[in-house]
Amino acid sequence: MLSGMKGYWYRFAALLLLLIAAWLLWSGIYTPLLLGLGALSCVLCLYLAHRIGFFVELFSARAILRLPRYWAWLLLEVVKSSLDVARIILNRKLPISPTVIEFDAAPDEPVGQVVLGNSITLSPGTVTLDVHNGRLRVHCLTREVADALLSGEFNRRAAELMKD
Amino acid sequence: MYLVVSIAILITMALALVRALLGPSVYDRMLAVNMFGTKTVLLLSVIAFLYGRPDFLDLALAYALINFVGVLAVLEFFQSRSIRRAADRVDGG
Amino acid sequence: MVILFAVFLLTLLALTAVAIVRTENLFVAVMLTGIFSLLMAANFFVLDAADVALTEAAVGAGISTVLFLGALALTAEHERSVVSGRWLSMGIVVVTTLILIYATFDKPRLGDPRAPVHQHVAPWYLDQTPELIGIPNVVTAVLGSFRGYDTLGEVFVVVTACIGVLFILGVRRGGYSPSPDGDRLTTAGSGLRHHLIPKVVGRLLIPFIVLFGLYVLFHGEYGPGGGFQAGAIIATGIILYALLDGEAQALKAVPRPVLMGMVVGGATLYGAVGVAGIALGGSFLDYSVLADDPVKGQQLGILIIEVGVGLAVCGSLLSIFHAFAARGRH
Amino acid sequence: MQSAVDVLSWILLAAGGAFVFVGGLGALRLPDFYTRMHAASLTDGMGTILILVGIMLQAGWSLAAIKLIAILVCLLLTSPTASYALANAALLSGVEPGNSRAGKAEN
Amino acid sequence: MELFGLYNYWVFAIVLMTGFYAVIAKGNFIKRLIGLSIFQSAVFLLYITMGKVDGGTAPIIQEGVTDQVYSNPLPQVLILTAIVVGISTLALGLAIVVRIKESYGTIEEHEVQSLDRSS
Amino acid sequence: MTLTTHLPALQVVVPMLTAPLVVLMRVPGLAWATAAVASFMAFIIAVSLTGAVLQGGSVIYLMGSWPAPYGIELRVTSFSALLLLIVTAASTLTLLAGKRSIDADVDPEQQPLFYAAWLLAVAGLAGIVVAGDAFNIFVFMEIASLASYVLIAAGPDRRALPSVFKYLVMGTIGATFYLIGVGLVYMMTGTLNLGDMEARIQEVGDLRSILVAAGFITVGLALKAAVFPLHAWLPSSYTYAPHMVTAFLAACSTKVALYVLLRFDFLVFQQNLPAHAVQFFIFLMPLAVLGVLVASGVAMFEKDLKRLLAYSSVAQVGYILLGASLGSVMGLTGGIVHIFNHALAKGALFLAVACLGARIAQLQLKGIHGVARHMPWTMAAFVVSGLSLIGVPGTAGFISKWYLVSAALQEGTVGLILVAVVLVSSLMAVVYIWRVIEAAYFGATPSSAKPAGEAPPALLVATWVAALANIYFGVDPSLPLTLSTQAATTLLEHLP
Repeated sequence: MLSGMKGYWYRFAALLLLLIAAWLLWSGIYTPLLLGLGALSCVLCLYLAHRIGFFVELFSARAILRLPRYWAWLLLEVVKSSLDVARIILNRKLPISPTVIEFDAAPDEPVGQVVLGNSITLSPGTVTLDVHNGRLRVHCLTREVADALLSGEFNRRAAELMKD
Repeated sequence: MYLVVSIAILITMALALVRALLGPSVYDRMLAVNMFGTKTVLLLSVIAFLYGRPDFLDLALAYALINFVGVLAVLEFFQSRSIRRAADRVDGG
Repeated sequence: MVILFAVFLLTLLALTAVAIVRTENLFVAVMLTGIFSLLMAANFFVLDAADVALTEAAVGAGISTVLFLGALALTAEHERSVVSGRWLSMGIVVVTTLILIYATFDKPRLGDPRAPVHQHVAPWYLDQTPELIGIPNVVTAVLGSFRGYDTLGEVFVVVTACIGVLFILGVRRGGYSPSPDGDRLTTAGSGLRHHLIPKVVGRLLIPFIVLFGLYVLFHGEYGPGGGFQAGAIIATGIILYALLDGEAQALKAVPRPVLMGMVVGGATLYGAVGVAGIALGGSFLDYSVLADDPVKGQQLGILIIEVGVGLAVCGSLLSIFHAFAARGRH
Repeated sequence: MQSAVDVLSWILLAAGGAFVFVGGLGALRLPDFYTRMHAASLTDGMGTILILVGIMLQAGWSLAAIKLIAILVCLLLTSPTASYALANAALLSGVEPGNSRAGKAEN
Repeated sequence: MELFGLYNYWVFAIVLMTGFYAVIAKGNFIKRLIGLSIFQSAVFLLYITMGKVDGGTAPIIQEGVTDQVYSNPLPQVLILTAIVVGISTLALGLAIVVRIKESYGTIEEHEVQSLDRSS
Repeated sequence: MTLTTHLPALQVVVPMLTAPLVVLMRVPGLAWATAAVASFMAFIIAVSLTGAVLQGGSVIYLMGSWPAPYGIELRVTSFSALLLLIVTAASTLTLLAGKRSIDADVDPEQQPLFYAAWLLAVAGLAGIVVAGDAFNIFVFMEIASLASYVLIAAGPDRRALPSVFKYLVMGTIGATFYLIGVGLVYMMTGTLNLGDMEARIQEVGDLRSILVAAGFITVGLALKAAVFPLHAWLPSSYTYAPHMVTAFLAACSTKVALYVLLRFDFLVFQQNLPAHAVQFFIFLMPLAVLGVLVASGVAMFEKDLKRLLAYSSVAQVGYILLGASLGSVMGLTGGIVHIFNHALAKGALFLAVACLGARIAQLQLKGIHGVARHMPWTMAAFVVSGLSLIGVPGTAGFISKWYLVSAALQEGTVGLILVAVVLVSSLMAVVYIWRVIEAAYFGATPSSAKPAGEAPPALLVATWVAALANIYFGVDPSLPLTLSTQAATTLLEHLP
């Protein structure tokens, strides 16, 4: 993770690029007036982001490059567990065995923990209840899901995404 | 096809509403409201295409961005309430 | 098909309304109001009112929930079930409903193109807007120019509410004295700082919410949106920050004088455009004299007033939010 | 080619509709608050992805598709966060998830 | 089908009166304000309903499309203003309720009345 | 185009745009001065508009230069000129006189906000009066209402809060009813411009919607105007508001709602509804009579000075409606001129009450025993304006009652009953005013509650200006009478 002033400007530029891209793609009208207003808006947002301390903690830009692979894997997980959960719901007997588990998050940085927590929630069958001091509390719909989660695949992938 | 999807979404909205009305706990209702919110985003996107006016996706985007704030406000509400109650308990005892 | 959508959504709407009134838990009522507003917006959208749906979205989903919760935190969550004169009220309500339904039977049916509403003034707007104002969104044209005076009034309604809330909640005198246990409750005002997930995700979203608000502001002439929606969306973005890092932090980022400046500046900007119309030889709020080409002048005028509306609304809503939040810190 | 995309998008849309519906059903059938959250995440995750991607295929390469991507990204960011907020609100007010001791000992 | 065309108005009437009932029958001040906002929302529905035209689309003129029917923009403009008025009234009302709670310790009308009578 | 052509717009814009600037002012005195100047400018504009109307008939102004049914039109008629005079004069007089009184009631830090709300109330009321568009009336009605809630909530007593909440709820219901009614009319005519509506509503075949619309608009505005039995919000709001706010609002706020009501009932709905006469005779007239009698009756037994006068206000609204319900030029003139005269009388009375309030904390009847000995000028002004309220010859109140009675006498048997009602209620007014005078002049001063002398000079001068105006317009009523007669004639123009 980059730190200090250099990292700050790095993130600053990244956000500016993102904002400009967002404006251009949303707007779709490229007259000088609107482009000017767009530039103004981006600068305003950037200034506001600066004021709210946006640039204090963001992960390194290299993680962004690894994101697509992570997402592809996550998508697969989501599809698999969605089918499982759908089957459970449609099962007349509702074969659930709710379980709460706690484990330590492998990623050290807050952002990594957030990615982990949200990925867990996103895949049906598991919901992150609490993230505190690097420990996650997760509610699982069935014991099998809980066991699968405890085997640590999620944790490993998230840590891999975040590592420098 | 859009029609089928939108009907599925509408029915899910109705189911969520039933959950919101039945409760039983406050949290169930909140969950239903949240579900309702994401379903509205989907419905708006689908209807925008159904009507052939995809430029109205702005609306769905607005909802996707804003709905979230309401839920966080609820969390904040519960957090400050539990702190307040703890304080009251100290006062009382 | 559209009708079936509408019928379905409307049935849900009526059910929700009844449920809101029946529940005795005010918190639940507020949650259901959220659903009510979502249904309302979906309905507006189905009925071709994209601008109104966006407004309902900006107001109903964010601002009004936040305001209600703020007020609930300061008052009570349950109502005590003493209903006075239930049967009398019921009687009045039923009779009025019947009168209203009686009156509907000769109303033009939904979507009837021959209805008188669609005959007189409205077609003129649709015909003349491209020619006189030259922007695609007729709603914005009517709002900003043809009925710009109403919109001026609307801005001042918001400003009045802002002044009122500041006045009413700013008063320190009265029977109530804030309890001295301030430091024990400091965490109450500090927002969701300890919740990692909302904090990180929320902070990531804030610049984009604000950018989206500005986008809505400047594209009001081309698509659904405009000053009011933009003001509400931007205010929501900053309220999000206040929820995350605490209200005091939000006030540090956007200090109170800035908010007041937005309210006053926005309202004055709108008024100044109107007065400029007089100064340049037109009448009040006549934008066509603002530029050499009347159509250009209209567009310029609408853009400026939309900015004024956005500023005033954003400032007012945030001031109102802070007034409630500050009250909670005592 | 066009028809292949069409078919694919219809399949995605239909699947999305089905998931959304099943999730709604789950929210109604499952016994308590925490389990219902799983049903909600079914509609919020899978249902949203399928439907929005389905529409995206219909929209083709246009600004609308980009807006759909923005909506999708935004929903995928916010909906787990919202679930977290709800779960945590419930935890804060002392609603304990049932069966909690089963997994606590492990790890 | 013909009667479905009036359904909007009936729902308007029902929602309107549901809100009205909350306003006149409930003693809780916040509940009254919630009722009031439902009451106002019903009116929005009335206006938007009358603006709809069959086969029409939102009144944002599409370039290059000639024979498009557009719905009526005027009611939408009015309701935009009315929504703003509604939220303003709501904010002011809530502020007053907060002050009532602070000076009386309750937000139930009958309790406020009995406190006033005893003082 | 000179500035004079823009007067109708400036009438609203001057106070409205001054309000945000007032918010920024840190020094309360400066905020007050700015508000007073803006209010005075509004008064000057109102006077010049009145002059223009008297000379050349109605003044029409097109906002944004858009032609009438498409854009928003402002229309100043003789009726609106009368109302504009009342609103701006009441505001200016109370503001000029009331600095010390407001200082006592409102925290100095909050005063800029208070004065801003005051100006917004003036702008809102003036906006309603000059508006020529049904929806525009709604918008400005909301500005005026929200601002007056704020002003009333400034009252020092905590009971102001529940009262203002009640006012807020009822006021919003009233405004929403009005909005529903306007929606229904719009639905049937396709226009929002009042003049246009008037013309097009005659072509509407089916009356059902129009009838319901008329009902909603009437009920909604009646709520705002505190017409009996929808007056429940008025007494406590007026009682617990700061004295100056009471004086200002009592002089004009309900009257503006009545003005809109009369405009709708006579101009928009009259030809369309064959039942129009029925609506007045069967519905409005009994309500007016009941209102006059019941409210005066309650006032007779009221112990709180401000509440007593507030109930009297409800009764006076009844008089105005009584005049209108007669449906003749003379009756309507009486009603309209009573709007003016009652504003004079009630304004002066509440100013006198404010004088008392400056020296006495509890404005109960038993609290003012013997006060006339210490505050002779104040009580003398109270007596003069009280006489005008009763309708003693030589005062303004007499003129309107004279018109009402003469109009009633034209109506045969019903008219005789009405005359009796007017006489009885005037006697009741004598009773309740006398109770105050008796307490103030003949009560023994309790040694503990001795007022510290006469009221502040500015307040006293303003009170006397208002009281003398009652005499002046009683002796030379030509200005209000001319305006009212013109207004009544226009309103009744189309009546078959």
